[in-house]
Amino acid sequence: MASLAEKRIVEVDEPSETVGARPEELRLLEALLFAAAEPLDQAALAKRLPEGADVKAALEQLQADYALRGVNLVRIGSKWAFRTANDLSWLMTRETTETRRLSRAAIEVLAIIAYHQPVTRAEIEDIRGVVTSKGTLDVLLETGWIRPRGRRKTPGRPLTFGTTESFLSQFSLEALGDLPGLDELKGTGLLDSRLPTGFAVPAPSDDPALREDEDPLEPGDLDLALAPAVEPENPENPE
Amino acid sequence: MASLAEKRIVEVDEPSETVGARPEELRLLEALLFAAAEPLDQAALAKRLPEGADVKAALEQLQADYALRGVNLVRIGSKWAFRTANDLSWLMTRETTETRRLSRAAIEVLAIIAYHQPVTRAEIEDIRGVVTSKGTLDVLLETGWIRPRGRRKTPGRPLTFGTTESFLSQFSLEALGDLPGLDELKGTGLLDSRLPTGFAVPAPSDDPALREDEDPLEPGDLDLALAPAVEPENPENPE
Amino acid sequence: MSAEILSFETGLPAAPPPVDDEPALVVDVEGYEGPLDLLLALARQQKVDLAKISILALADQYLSFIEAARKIRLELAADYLVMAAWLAFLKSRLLLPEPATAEGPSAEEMATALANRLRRLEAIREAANSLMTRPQLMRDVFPRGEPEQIAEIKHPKFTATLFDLLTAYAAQRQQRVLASVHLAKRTVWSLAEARATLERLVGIAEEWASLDEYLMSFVGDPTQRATVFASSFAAALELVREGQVDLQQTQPFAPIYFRKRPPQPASDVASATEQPAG
Repeated sequence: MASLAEKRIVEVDEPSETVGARPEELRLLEALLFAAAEPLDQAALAKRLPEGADVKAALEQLQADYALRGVNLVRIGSKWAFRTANDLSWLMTRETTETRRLSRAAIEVLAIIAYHQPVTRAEIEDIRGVVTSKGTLDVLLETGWIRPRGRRKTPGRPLTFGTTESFLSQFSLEALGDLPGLDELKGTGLLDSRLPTGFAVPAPSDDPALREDEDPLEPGDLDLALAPAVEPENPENPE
Repeated sequence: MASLAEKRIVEVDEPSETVGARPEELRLLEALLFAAAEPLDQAALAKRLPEGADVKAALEQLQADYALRGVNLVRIGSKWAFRTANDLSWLMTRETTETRRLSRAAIEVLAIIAYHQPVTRAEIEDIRGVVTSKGTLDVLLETGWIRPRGRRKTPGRPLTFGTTESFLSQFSLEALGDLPGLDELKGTGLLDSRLPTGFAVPAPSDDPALREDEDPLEPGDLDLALAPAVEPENPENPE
Repeated sequence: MSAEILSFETGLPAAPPPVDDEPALVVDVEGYEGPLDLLLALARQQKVDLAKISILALADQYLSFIEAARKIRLELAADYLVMAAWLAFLKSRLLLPEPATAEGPSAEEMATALANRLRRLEAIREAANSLMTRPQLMRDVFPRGEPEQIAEIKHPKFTATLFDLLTAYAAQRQQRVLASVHLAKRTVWSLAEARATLERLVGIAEEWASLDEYLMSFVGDPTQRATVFASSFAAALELVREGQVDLQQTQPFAPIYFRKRPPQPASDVASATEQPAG
């Protein structure tokens, strides 16, 4: 199938049709199957074709005729129908952009990743005090603002997450260090000034260099994290 | 179809496939035109094809490819669609849904609009020598084959009527110039609604551009003339 | 010239035409769509090209048709009567010699104009017929019976502002700190822990040493200082009571010094201040 998907621009020099040699049954089948509102079975087709026509053979011939075309003749159970070639399904889509606001949970997780990176899912949960739903991390990965950057050298070797350059550009930050620290957060009133003395806000860094307690990602990790439908973090079962 | 929803990124590989040596554009066009519920115009098709593809040439090639098949690629105004071959109408009788039977008066009015457009109701009545009942125009507007297109710059500013693209589609016309007997009509000067027969014989035109003696429709005009009859000129909106 | 016939109703008589003893003419207005249609039908009876038709003869035919209809009291729509009047006028003009200084169109011109209208109506009818015989959609030719849907793929473009981000961060960190009273307790040194630690420390402190310093170096996490101080002090007092440790503090809030109590039988009790350390 993949080979059909190749983009080829090749000159057609010889007519692929040998005109005239094509049995009329094929034209009739073509028209019937094209216009039918639902797949048709062989018996229904035979009823419409001239007496004595070999419907089975004609269908097979037609299927072969269309095998390499943008439209294929496919059998669905015992019935036949024209369908867009599988490899062109992408063509049958219209892409639109819709603006979505991140959920509160996603923003919270994002904020923790930004300040505490590199950080594992378990650590995020520890800070937030709630379990992070898979969907939340998926959405964040989809934004392209976070990325899995390594694996923590601890049992289970969980993925560590960090922010990306597009995170910086989304939030108009020149560098991650521009994220306000404790004093600035207090100054803007976002943090209560009467917080316990032990309260600290880390000085965040998105230095891509792995930390001492990080291992590099493994080959499969990125695909895993990019495929929206797949659990991005699955430390227990490395494939 | 679930498979349609999935976005495939097509790898561009070596042209290992030499079968048919058929340009990929033709497959893409085939797929798009087969799948579409409505005729598609060249611009809409070009948007879905690889950059730089010669859509016009590909369409012509495809039309030639299908010329002898049971399904033909036909041009309808500026749009393209696959249709079952003309000569197979006998085969397709069972597909026929209840077709609207127009009254003799409605057929006459439709023909007058087609050949004399843009034309006002008064001009139609002048040709037929009889008042056009409102019902007749309503029926025609309902078919979607005619549309009010402007207002004539004469006292009373009567609506002018013309045909739509679905008129062309309905009667298997590539363009208005393919109206049967148009040349003879022009030759005899009978198309000129003014008597006696003049020298400048106007050709009918469904060009949406208004003529010199036409004003644009006003906001309420379309509602007045039955909303469903009016086709949006540009169904595909650019992103 | 057509203006006078336009504004009339087309309501045609529904009465069936009674068969008259008029031999040639069957009066059946019902089948006609107005006077032009009737004229065209009559013209066809002349079996000549409409261009060469005798308008005079046609006018006669029309007028006798109308006459017959009136004789049998068939109600004719006004359109037909207006046309009859006009044809009678045209007929008289055609029969009389043209006045030398004619105003408006001549009788010949009027006749030609009528002939042209008939030709035009006939032409459009032929055109209509051939239009109707063209391959029609859903009658002769068919589109794809089962069109495939174009699936819409939505690419989300996410939005969030730095303010959202900071608010979220500050809020959850703060909430966590303020809401975790019981968790803070977990990091509190138990008395037993403090005592065990102090016993270890005391084991090496033969000379007077500052408890503060020890505790400082021991407690890395500043958030735990308070609890470490409190527990250690309590534990120290206990050790003093047991006679294992001497404590000394020169004045309130001054550093507290401690040492392993030297082995001496005398019970010169170490002075422990009543002021606990912060």
